[in-house]
Amino acid sequence: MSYLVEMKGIEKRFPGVHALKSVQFSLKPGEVHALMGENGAGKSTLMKIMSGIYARDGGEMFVDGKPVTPDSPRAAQDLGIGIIHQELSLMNDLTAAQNVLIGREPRRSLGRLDETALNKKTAEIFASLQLAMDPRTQVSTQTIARQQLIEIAKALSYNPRVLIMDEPTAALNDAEIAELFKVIERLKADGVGIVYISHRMDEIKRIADRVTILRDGAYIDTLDAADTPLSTIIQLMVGREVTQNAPVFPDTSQSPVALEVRNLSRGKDVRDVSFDVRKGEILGFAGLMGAGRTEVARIIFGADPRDAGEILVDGQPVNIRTPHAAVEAGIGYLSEDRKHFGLAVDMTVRANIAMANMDKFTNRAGVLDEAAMKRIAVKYIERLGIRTPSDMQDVRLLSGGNQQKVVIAKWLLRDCDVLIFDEPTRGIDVGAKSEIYALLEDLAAQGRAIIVISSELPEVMRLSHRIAVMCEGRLTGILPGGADTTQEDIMELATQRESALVGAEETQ
Amino acid sequence: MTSTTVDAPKSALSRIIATGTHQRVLAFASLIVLLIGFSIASPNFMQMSNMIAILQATSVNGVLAVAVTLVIITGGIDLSVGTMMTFCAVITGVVLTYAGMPLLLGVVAAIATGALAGSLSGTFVAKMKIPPFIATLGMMLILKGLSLVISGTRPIYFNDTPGFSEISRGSLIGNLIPALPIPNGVLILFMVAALTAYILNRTVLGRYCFALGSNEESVRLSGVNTDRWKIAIYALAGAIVGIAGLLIASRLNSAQPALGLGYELEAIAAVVIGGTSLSGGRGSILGSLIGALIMAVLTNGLRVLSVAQEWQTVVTGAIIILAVYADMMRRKKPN
Amino acid sequence: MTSTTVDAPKSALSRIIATGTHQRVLAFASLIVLLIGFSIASPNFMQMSNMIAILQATSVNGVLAVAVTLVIITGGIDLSVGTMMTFCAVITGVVLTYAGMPLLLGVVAAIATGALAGSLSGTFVAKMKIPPFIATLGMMLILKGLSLVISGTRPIYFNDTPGFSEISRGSLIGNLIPALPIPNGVLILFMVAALTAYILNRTVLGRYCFALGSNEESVRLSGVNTDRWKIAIYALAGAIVGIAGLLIASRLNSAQPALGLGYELEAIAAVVIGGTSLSGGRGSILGSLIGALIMAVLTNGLRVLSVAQEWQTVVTGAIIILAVYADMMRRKKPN
Amino acid sequence: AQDGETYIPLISKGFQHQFWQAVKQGADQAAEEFGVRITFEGPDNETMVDRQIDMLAAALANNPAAIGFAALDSQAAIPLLKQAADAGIPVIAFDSGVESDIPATTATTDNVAAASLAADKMAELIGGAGKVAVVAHDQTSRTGIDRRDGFLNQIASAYPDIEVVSVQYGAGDQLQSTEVAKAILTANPDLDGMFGTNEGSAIGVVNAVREMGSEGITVIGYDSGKAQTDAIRDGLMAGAITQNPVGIGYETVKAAIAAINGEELPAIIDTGFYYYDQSNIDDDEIQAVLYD
Ligand SMILES: Nc1ncnc2c1ncn2[C@@H]1O[C@H](COP(=O)(O)OP(=O)(O)OP(=O)(O)O)[C@@H](O)[C@H]1O
Ligand SMILES: Nc1ncnc2c1ncn2[C@@H]1O[C@H](COP(=O)(O)OP(=O)(O)OP(=O)(O)O)[C@@H](O)[C@H]1O
Ligand SMILES: [Mg+2]
Ligand SMILES: [Mg+2]
Repeated sequence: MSYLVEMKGIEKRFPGVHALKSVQFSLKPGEVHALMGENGAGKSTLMKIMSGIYARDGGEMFVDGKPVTPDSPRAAQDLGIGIIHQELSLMNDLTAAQNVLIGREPRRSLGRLDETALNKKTAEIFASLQLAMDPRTQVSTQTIARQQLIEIAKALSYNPRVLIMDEPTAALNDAEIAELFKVIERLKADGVGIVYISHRMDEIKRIADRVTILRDGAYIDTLDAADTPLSTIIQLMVGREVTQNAPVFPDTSQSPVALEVRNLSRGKDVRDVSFDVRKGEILGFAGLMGAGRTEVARIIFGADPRDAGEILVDGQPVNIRTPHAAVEAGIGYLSEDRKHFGLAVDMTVRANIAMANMDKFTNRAGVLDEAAMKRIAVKYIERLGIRTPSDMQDVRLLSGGNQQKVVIAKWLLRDCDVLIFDEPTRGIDVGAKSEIYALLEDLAAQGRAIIVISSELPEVMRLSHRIAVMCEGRLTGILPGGADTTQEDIMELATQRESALVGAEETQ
Repeated sequence: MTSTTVDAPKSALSRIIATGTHQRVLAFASLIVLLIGFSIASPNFMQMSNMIAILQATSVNGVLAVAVTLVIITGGIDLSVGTMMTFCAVITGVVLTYAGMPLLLGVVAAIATGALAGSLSGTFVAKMKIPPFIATLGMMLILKGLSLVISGTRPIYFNDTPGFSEISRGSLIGNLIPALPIPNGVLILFMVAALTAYILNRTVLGRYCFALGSNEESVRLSGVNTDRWKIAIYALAGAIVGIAGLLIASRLNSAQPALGLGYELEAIAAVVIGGTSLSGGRGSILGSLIGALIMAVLTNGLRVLSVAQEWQTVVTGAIIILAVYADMMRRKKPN
Repeated sequence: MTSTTVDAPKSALSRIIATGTHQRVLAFASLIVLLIGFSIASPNFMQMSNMIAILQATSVNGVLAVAVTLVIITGGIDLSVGTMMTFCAVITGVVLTYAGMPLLLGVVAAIATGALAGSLSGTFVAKMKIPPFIATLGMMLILKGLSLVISGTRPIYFNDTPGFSEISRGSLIGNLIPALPIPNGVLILFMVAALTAYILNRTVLGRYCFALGSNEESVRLSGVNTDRWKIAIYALAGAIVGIAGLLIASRLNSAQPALGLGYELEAIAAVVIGGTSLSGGRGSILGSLIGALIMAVLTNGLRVLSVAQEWQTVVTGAIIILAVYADMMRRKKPN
Repeated sequence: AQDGETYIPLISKGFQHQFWQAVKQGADQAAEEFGVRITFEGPDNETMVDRQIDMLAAALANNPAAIGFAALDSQAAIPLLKQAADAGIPVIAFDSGVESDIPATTATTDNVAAASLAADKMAELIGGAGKVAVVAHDQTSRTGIDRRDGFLNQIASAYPDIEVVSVQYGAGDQLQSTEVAKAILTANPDLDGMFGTNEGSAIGVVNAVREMGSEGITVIGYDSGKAQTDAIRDGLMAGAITQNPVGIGYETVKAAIAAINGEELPAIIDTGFYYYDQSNIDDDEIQAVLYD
């Protein structure tokens, strides 16, 4: 049969990295083809070649059987190839609609813009995505999850025949994911070919028709999704057996309280939130997108001001107004948005890992101990399996998942008494995920108090000793961890809307 | 950044000028505080003739600020506006005085020269990937030298083109309403500002100004020909600088070839005081206009108060910092 | 940007100066092309005495460029370096000539004044969140005015402090090696550059310069007291400006209170020609030094060739653009 | 102005330079003597023609009794001067004239004649033959042009054996003028003399000669100031032209008062210029016109 897109013998080298070694890939119309592989395996690179962003160093590409060499995103668009990038690349100062239709603004004579048509067209695209968003909202005011949805809308607006989705769900919650999958079904029915990249293994079973696996830049195999058990896929990705050791939940009810939060409030985002975490405990935070979990964490960390509330560390009230004060008080926070808040991407891996710990690496005169920094950086590169040619590589040049590992390394190194991880495993492959879980459990065992905010329910349930659930800025309940708590229990609390309780006005 | 709080119907004009930048209007506050302060301090300040003097003093810097706002919103900078203005004035002098062409051709020459020079800067930036600071610094020097070369280092007077000085000094409004002798130069400033604000907020060119300043790579990846648009934006800014050249030449009834250095800093200062960010993506023409007015009021007021010149400088510096600080605070509060 | 291609062992000095910026050394190319060009064009150019004249002409602008490099790497800008230099010189004049204190105190006064003024700018930027452009523009005006006020708009001469003019004009090297009468001012420039390069590449302060310029919010969220570090960086830059104040005062054997405006643009130009990005996060002291040298060679060479002044300006503008373009091309190729 | 007070603003071409400060000093002196209030203002540099006009406009807002004005461009300010004339405010031009009959008088130095005197002195000192260079302060300002051309024309017409090898500009900035002069010395190792057309230029030439260790260069300066008088005493500078800036300021204010009182004034008040060197620097007549 004829392929929509076919790639053969694709080669790509970066300085110090052989990113793709004679890789092949094919896409049929109306199929979802999952592209799998560990962090840094070369998935994004292959797709950037397909969509005209990188030039290939070798190999061939065919669209509808005709050889093509898309040399720009525009050329790829003309071939009907659209891409949703792993890293957000929106214009933050513009509105959602202005982003979605950039370059294709409805115009009137003399280059005048028809803003009404622009907003109307965007509203239609949003409606088809079941996305409740005013096309006139400014992008920078939106959380990354919602920004991701704007990116998706933008890619769809081109009506592509081939749509590449590079980790579209990394920032999304179950409800949005379900919505996205409906869209994917519709596109499939229209004959659109979809390349789907994700580290959420469960999704593969749900939507993929075929699976291609890459390892270390090399092509491993292409399989039928329906006939292949997940464990096989994982084994092919990682190159070995991954054993999931069953979690043990220690009893920490008698441990001293490490962090106590009382009546934290900030506008409508955070309303009267109180909870505590004990030493040695992992407290999970679940909730739908926009539930206010990130906001609670940022307030505790002093990154945002609060209207009211008290924070106690080791039973002592602390006055935290800046992240610096928080770190001094022994609190660390790993942000959900690595690109904007987690990394200085133009700096090296080594410098980023050391960033929160400079006093460890300086003498009294302020002179840096590069040798010690290198030692530590190399240690974490090994431990977390960060794929990089050296610790002096600029973080910007790492794959998305490997960048995330760098942020994790930074905070693991900081060794705070209270550590708040916001979406720590976003974009991280299965193998590395279990390594990170083990590290978190290790930290807890050493007596640290750990808060994990995650939109992946399985992750919250796998890790948490207790699970706090938020909805619309309120803490709606704290559930015990372990097998006794089901997804349904959590979802019930996560959707316990105030309006629903009161039974009054209908929300969107 | 808080967006829409008010959604009441707005007048067409205010919508044109202020789209997405309601808070910018608040920058008026510093201006009004200054006006009130000086009025109290000196009875001579708040006279019609002095108000008109302030507006006229704003006209050239205001037009330059409008031009440079466009470039700054794209995330660039333009250091050449001062000497480019002079260059346009000199070319007009050559066309009108040396070649004896009719007035209209002189006007066209100024604007065309600006557009051409601007598109050259734009080409350096867009095609040759030279940082805007360097590209426009180079242009600043090149145009400065060329002005001197072309004019023979002598001012070119417009005595043979009687209507020329009316461009800035005449008063159409004053002819209609004798009590309001606002010079044409001021009228032109406001017209240029309104038109540029319209272009910025209502046309594709304006949209790409903001888009380029916000995330150039993303605009490029969306298939927009960013180079071409950037050149167009620099050319438009240049054309506006050409108008400033006309204004200053008409006001001085001569093209002064040595003038211009230092004007770029003042224009950029007006833009930044007006709340436009030097990192691009955000800004408004109204803000730049207010910024230019703040500077003109400050300078004039301190002079009318007869403050010793060395102290004028000190006070100007301090008030600029304070005005921007007040603006910061005001914008922060609603968050 | 390609990093490591060479991994051969490097000398300690080159490692200190060039860490992470090997390509910067390539900017030497433009400089060398200029040197060769001028040598061919004029037999008088390549003489020891003229080379020393060029170095001496670089000294003040070079030190200012070093100072402003620090601030630019943090993503800021410092427009006040020129008038701050003058202000430091005036304070030294007050200490040495008016108060008759010993030489060493004058030196300390200049550096301390610079550090203080710098930390004030830093406070405006860090604590009051005023954009660096405005904060330092305000400081530029304030310091300019204060220099005039304090000096009574008169130069302050250092005739009563005989050793003072030796700071810049004397030649320690010349005393040792009579064939190489390099003035102390040049020596001081290189020492300041080497020390600052060390601080930038080997200490926490330097690390935070790059980090702040790269992504300030991520540094803040790493628990770093960014405000304090920013103030420290501006203060260090100010202290270096204080040294520039000493150099110029010593060279003119007087504190000239009216001097200073325009020096900021030249210093920033040197930095940008040297490859430091105005958007922060990247840059090197060596680059700025080369940038300052390129400008000095260019100016000197054209003067030695007796090119007419107006054409000197044109050619300077064109060559600055070309030099940076060549640099861009060279850096682009290996990708 | 307050009731009964006579207010006379002086708008000059500059403010920070020693020359203008000396003019201000003379004006202050007269103001005190005659019991009037003056202000003294000028733009940062002599290219800012429009800024000077804004200053004039602000001065007019204060209802002055008279105005002193040193025009950067002889035509640009005419509309405002007309406005002053219509309001019955007398205008006194100083330093250089205005192409108009509005000013009641002009208190000025003949810069062309002064510079040609400098040329004569230069020729005398280098023996009527050789190579000389000029470091001027400005290429476009009236004083810059007059002094440069006064010197060049005199050399060209009276001293055929003297060659002017270079004319360059240092903006009156001491440091920049130093670098300019050094470049000229480099290019012309056999130079005999240099003329610096104002204080900053002259000091620049002296600095250059000192830093290059050049010998046998005859330096002639213009204006005074401590560094220049020191250089003359030390023999680094052969001599200099000085105007009488204090006199210019004084005469401007004095003439303004006369004009207010409706007195007749001569068309030009020539405040004169002098050549001074080691031999006469301590004469009372010279000391009276020097400033430092
Ligand atoms: N521009 C670049 N310069 C240098 N190296 C690069 C560049 N882009 C990617 N790489 C390297 O190429 C390899 C493949 O990266 P790629 O982004 O394709 O991985 P990925 O499979 O998408 O991983 P992830 O799951 O983490 O997103 C990585 O080792 C990465 O560091
Ligand atoms: N769906 C939404 N509608 C409106 N505002 C939203 C929405 N999502 C996020 N926000 C904004 O973000 C604020 C809180 O989001 P926050 O990121 O703290 O929540 P979260 O629970 O961490 O969600 P996420 O899973 O997206 O990280 C909201 O109060 C609102 O300002
Ligand atoms: Mg990827
Ligand atoms: Mg969140």
